[in-house]
Amino acid sequence: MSGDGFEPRIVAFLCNWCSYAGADTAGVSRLELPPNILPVRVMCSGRVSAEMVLKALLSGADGVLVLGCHIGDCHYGSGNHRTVKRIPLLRRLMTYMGIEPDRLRLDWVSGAEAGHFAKITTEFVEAVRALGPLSLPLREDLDTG
Amino acid sequence: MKFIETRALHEWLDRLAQEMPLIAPTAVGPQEKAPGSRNPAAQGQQVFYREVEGAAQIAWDFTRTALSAREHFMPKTETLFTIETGPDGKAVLHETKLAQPRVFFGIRPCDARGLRVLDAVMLGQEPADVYYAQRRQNTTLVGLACPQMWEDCFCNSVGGAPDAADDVDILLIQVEGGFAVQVVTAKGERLAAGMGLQEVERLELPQPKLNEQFALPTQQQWLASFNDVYWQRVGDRCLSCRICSYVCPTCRCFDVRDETVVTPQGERIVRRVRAWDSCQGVNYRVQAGGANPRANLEQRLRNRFYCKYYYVPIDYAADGCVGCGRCVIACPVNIDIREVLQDLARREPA
Amino acid sequence: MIEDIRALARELLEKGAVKCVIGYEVGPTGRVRPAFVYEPGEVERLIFDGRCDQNLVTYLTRRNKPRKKGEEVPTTAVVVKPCDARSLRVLLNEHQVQRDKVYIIGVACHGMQNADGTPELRCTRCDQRVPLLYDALCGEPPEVLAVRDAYEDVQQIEALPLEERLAYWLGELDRCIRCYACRQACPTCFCSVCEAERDDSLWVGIADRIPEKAFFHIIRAFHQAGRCTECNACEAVCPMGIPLSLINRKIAKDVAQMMGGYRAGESEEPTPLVTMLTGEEAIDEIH
Amino acid sequence: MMDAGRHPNIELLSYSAVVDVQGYVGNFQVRVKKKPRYIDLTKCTGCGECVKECPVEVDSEFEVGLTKRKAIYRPFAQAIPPAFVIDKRPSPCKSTCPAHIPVQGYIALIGQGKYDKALALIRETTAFVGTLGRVCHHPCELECKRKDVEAPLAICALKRFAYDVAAPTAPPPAPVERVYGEKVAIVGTGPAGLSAAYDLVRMGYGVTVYEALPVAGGMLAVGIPAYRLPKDVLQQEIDYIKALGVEIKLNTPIGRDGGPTLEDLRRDYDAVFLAVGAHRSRQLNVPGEDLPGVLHSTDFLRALNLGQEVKIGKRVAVIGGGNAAIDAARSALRLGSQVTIVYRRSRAEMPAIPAEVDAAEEEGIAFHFLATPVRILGENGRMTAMECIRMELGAPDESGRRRPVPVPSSEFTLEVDTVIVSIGQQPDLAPLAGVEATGWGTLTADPDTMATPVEGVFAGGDAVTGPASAVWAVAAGKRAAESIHRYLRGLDLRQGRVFEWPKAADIQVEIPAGIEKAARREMAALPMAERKSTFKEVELGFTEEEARAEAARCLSCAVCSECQECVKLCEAKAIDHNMREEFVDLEVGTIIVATGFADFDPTRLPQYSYGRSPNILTGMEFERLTSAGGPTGGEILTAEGKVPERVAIIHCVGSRDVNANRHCSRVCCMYALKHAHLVREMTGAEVYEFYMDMRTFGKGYEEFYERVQEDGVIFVRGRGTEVRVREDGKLVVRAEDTNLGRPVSATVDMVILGTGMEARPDADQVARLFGLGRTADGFFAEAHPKLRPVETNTEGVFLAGTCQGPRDVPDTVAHASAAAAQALALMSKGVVTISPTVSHVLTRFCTGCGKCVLACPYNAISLNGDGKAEVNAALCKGCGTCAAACPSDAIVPLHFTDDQLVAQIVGVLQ
Repeated sequence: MSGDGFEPRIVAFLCNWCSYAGADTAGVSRLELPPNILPVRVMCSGRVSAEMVLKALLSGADGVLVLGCHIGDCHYGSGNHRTVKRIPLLRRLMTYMGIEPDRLRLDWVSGAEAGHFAKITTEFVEAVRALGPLSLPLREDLDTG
Repeated sequence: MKFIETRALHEWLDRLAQEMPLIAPTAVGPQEKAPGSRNPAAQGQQVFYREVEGAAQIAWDFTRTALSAREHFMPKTETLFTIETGPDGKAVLHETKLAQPRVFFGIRPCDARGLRVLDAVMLGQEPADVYYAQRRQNTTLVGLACPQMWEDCFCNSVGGAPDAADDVDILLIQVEGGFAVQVVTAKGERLAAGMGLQEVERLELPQPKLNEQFALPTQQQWLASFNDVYWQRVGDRCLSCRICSYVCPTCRCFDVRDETVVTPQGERIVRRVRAWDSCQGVNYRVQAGGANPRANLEQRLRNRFYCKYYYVPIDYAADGCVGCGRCVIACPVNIDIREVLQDLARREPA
Repeated sequence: MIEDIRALARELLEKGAVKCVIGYEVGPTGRVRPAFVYEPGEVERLIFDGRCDQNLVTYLTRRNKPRKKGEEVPTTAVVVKPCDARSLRVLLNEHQVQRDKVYIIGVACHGMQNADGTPELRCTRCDQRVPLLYDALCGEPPEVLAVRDAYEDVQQIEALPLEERLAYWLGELDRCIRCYACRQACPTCFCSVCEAERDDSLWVGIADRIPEKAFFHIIRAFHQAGRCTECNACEAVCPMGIPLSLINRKIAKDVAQMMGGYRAGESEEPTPLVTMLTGEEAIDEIH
Repeated sequence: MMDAGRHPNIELLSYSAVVDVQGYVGNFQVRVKKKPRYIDLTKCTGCGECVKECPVEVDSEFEVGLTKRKAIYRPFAQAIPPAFVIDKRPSPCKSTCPAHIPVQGYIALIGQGKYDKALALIRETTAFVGTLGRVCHHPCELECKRKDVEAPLAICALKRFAYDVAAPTAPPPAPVERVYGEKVAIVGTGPAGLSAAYDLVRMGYGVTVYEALPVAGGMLAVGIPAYRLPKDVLQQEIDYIKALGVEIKLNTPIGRDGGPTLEDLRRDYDAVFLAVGAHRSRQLNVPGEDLPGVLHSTDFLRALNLGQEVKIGKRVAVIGGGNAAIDAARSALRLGSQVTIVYRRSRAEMPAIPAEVDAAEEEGIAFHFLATPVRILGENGRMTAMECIRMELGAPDESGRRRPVPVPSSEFTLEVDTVIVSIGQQPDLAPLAGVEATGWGTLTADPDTMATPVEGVFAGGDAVTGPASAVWAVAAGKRAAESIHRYLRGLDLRQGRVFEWPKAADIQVEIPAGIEKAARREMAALPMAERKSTFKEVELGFTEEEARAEAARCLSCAVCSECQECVKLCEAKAIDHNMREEFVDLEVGTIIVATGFADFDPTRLPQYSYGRSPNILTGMEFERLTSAGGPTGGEILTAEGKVPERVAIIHCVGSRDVNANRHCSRVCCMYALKHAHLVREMTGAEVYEFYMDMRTFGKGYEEFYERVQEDGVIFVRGRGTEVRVREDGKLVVRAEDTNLGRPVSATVDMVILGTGMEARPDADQVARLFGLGRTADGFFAEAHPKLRPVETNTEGVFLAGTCQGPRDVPDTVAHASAAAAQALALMSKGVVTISPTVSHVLTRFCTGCGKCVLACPYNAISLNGDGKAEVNAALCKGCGTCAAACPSDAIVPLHFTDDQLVAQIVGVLQ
């Protein structure tokens, strides 16, 4: 791993039907996956609210990855259509507030795309690693008087 | 009569800031804003009581600060203690460090007077709030008298005065070339010893311009008005925000919660947090089980006035309002406490 | 114009068509504030001029809900500027106001003024001079329209380097005291319990620290996506002078750009975040 | 299959399609479109008599195009139900015809030489066969799809042929028996009035038709000159109508000259149909119009047709561009005058039938286009000339035609002594007190039902539309007759009627590849000299050869020609050509989807040369070839009819192929072995089997493989890579033998392609309809690949068979049985268990903003009476999109609540 010892912590929201299955397939296929990915399973990427992304970032995650079914393949028909409106909009707002856009990524992984899952997660971990830790004043005034 | 030249005062303050925390009025925020804005807060920099590094940072010509002195005795947020996992895997409780000696310079007489209510609530009965008590004991108040009553001030109607020395340790009154100094308490004496004060025979103290005094409603009037439709009419306009409580020097409601936070290092910490709360918020009065006796907005708004003028005087024998005028200015829909008081005072006791 | 509003208000109250007229009045210290008129005899209190910049639509949500179960909702008349009408449209779209319980006194707007008489910034980029919906229209609209909003203020922030943006917002949000005046003044923030105030501190705690404040403001803005009509009410009431509109306008700008030019309150279609099922290809954030 | 068809608890909805599915498990509402099969299933005995006279033949789908079938057919011998079906599609000609005469039917019959049947068929719709065959403006021909080959059929001329050849010998009709007591009065004996009379009398009503003129036929009689429509033709057709029992009262105007009034008719009859036509000519409104020598075309033609003496000058100008103008001009020419037509627009905008304009020009009539008279000049009360002005075309007017505008100072003078004005007609409504008129001076009537605002009074034809073509009048008469029938029987005037027919442009017709071009026949015409001087009919009609050749050009777009021959043959009276598509709404608790697979189309892999030789067959085609009921009676023969000596079988065509489908189709190895065995057994031919690897899973399969090896089949391990068609017709198959590691080839007489299974092309629509997911191979997705192979992710919807993935017959039966068992399990329990992951509303927090309602993909959320969101747990699938949309956190997907997810987020970050 990298020289400076920084290991980003990435919260990955994976939809049950495609991306979680894709992660499973990647595991079964014994693909090398970065250990930095901390998966949280949701039934649909449409479940991932802006609150959840922010909560992860403010709770110490260095990046958030949202993975869903490809457009048109949503198990629920239209759930990922909501995601694809919501997450890019949040990404822009975050960037506007001064947080690097590369700390949030939305992508699609189907249940069969083990290689794609490995590629996306590796890419994302490396991108966040390059950015360094997310430094928001999290522990400010912890012992203030 | 004691006197200090402006330059000597500045030098003393600069020295003081090296020795201990010095809190004083100072301008905060970006300068380039919207000077013409209808929102006074948006017009330019606002003055707050903040820790300063020397006299140069102090805002000398200020009317009143955006927030009262309360935030330095009862901070908006304070961590009471934390629980962390120790090296042996057991939980360790860390108590928050208690306050160091400090000087609060430039406090307005009305803000100092507001501390009476906080004292009554936090210290008036056992057990005293240790966090508040420590800050209070370790702080020497150096008051700065108002040269006049500003627009929207009404301290003289609620028993105060722009140059009242009653609640400070030292009071400074600006005069030609410097400040007249009234050392009020023993704590003030100790601080004043280092100030290098001059003794002058006679000093012409300015007479501050006062605003017209008005009569407050009587207790009977308050009692009789509780169920009046009047509160609905005032409540019509109210947005149910908390500006009035948060800018108020005598509001002291708080909430306490235990929170779990994860540090960037991935450690989990539990902390007990105390933060300001306001009776204007809809959740304030919710009881376990969900009942809310003040679910309606006008009930909450009414509570604010009764708290200041009826409950506090009876419960704590203190004046609940010091007439600083902050809520008058800050209310976005112009609910003017003076108007409410005068409306009620005009009413026939039922 | 003022006379038109007063005459209409009197007529509505006399006929019993409405129980209350919400308009503007001048308070005892000369400040303009919302006025609630219940009696025909009181209509002389009502005024309208360039100082009447509050968005009175905010008051409709609570008035359009029965105070007790089964109680009939009274009809309310409200003075509505073009910008306010967009907020009202959003409330109608989201079932917060019953159209037949509101009588809309539309005013042809000549723009609002600052305290120093200069035009309000938001009015210089507004090209609507007549409300999109009203029951009666008072006044004549001016001929000259402002140029449609180009979001120059938002672009200025966007042009800053990332770290300067962060510093800017940390500085601004630092002053926030979580008084929630922004939320309370906002016509389209109408949750009965705001998720930032939950008893269980689900998303944010009660502390007044940067993470909590950032969370609150970002999420409030995000909840306004496709709904904020840029009426500026939040910024106008902030006791700390935080430029909150800059956040909400950023969202409005992005929604318009990413979602087919959607502008909140201009159509009966609610926010595209829950209605639109197309346009994915236009969103460049997808890799 | 037979058992299923006979089972009392199984209702088969064949020839049907599901068009909508609503609801949820236990409570599905399914809407099924039953396509009209035109055969009553309860009556059809499946005897097959009907097929005998059917004139239409198309490729048989079941025999994969190896044989033909008729338009009325049984899809295959063992079909369930065993009933027949008529393949009937919309035809552009019938759709376009205002009277909807079954064009394709009489053309098919003419093509078979059944002229009397053709005439009878047309007479089912209209009595005016010979008339329309002469004067119709035939919009059908504009839409005839044959125009995409070379030219449309001469439909109108064929109709005339049917009449000319069959009518003289047809026996006169017997009067129709009265069925109903009601009597109907019809005003006007034009095509509208008599068409209504014809239909009503055949329904069994008493019909009396009033005519103001001394002759019947309306404009057909007095507006159209004899050279276009000989008097005897029209008279014979009117006599035919009269013979059915229609009473015609000539010389009896309504509301004037002592005739009965409309009120009288309403009193004396049960319904009235006004078809008074448009006989009043429009005025020019120019100075000099009152000079003698200014005539109106209606008056002129009426006088001519009634045999009255008409005086016209030597130089005649006819003003106008409609059919009446051309008729007037050509009639004037025949009276010996020199004729000029003056028309204010250009030739392209002329409303007259183009062939008529051409004929007029041939006969020597001059045209002045883009000109209009401004005044008529006279001297001593005699006409000397007409002054005209030139026009140019401006912007289009409301009729879509470009509006002519005068060119300033472009006046010119024509020396004429007679002007015949023919710029439009109006009905004369003055005598019809009590009816409503439009701004155009026509009668007000519903364009669909012909009903007027007056109770019991209907109106149609030119009187309503303004002057129009005869076929429109026929159509109006027919519509009015149906409406009057409904009115008299107390039925709804509209319910169940089709007023809008499919637009010809929307009718897709596949023109057969390799169709040979054949020129359109034109009728012979009278010699020019005779044409110019007499009123003899100009067009002479088709000869029999011409007619049959022309009829043979028909593409049979409609497949069924509606010749009604089958109806006559069916003893069970099971055939109903008027059947319409029906919608059946079903309430069901569970749904089993068993839509099957699609056979891979090998033309997508051109290396196999499929379609380039008739001896390259798909497995399915070979299967038909070996069937006793197949095209060769079960013999394995090449297209040349010979027994093949060498046959190659190629496995994995369209399967296990990155260029087609990646999946294994599972059944092809075994059917290929079966084919190899059959070929060996039945022909003794050498068989080469090209395979990748042999997949003989299943009971007895490997044993069969061994047996086929013992049969002497030559197995080549390697995918067949190419089939080349040699010039001598032999087929060369190339492959790489991976056992030998070198390329091999075989020259054979027949190639069987082991085509695989793939998802049906409409699988995406079906998936959407039933809320199914699909796997990467396109087949429907099961709920779990191992544990829930027949369930889908939509509760209550199960999969059976190859729609879920390739499988052979035993597996399909097992799968289907499993699906049935699953469905039965639900039924027997009567309650369903759903996943507990459903959303739940915390009403305290809900503001009723409705965002969750919009975001829910399942319409599971609605706002209740209190304005709060409410989740129908049976519909909710637990995706949680609602929760992400809710700003108040008022809706929580159980097991994925905000609290639980936040705990997870915080947990993973620890």
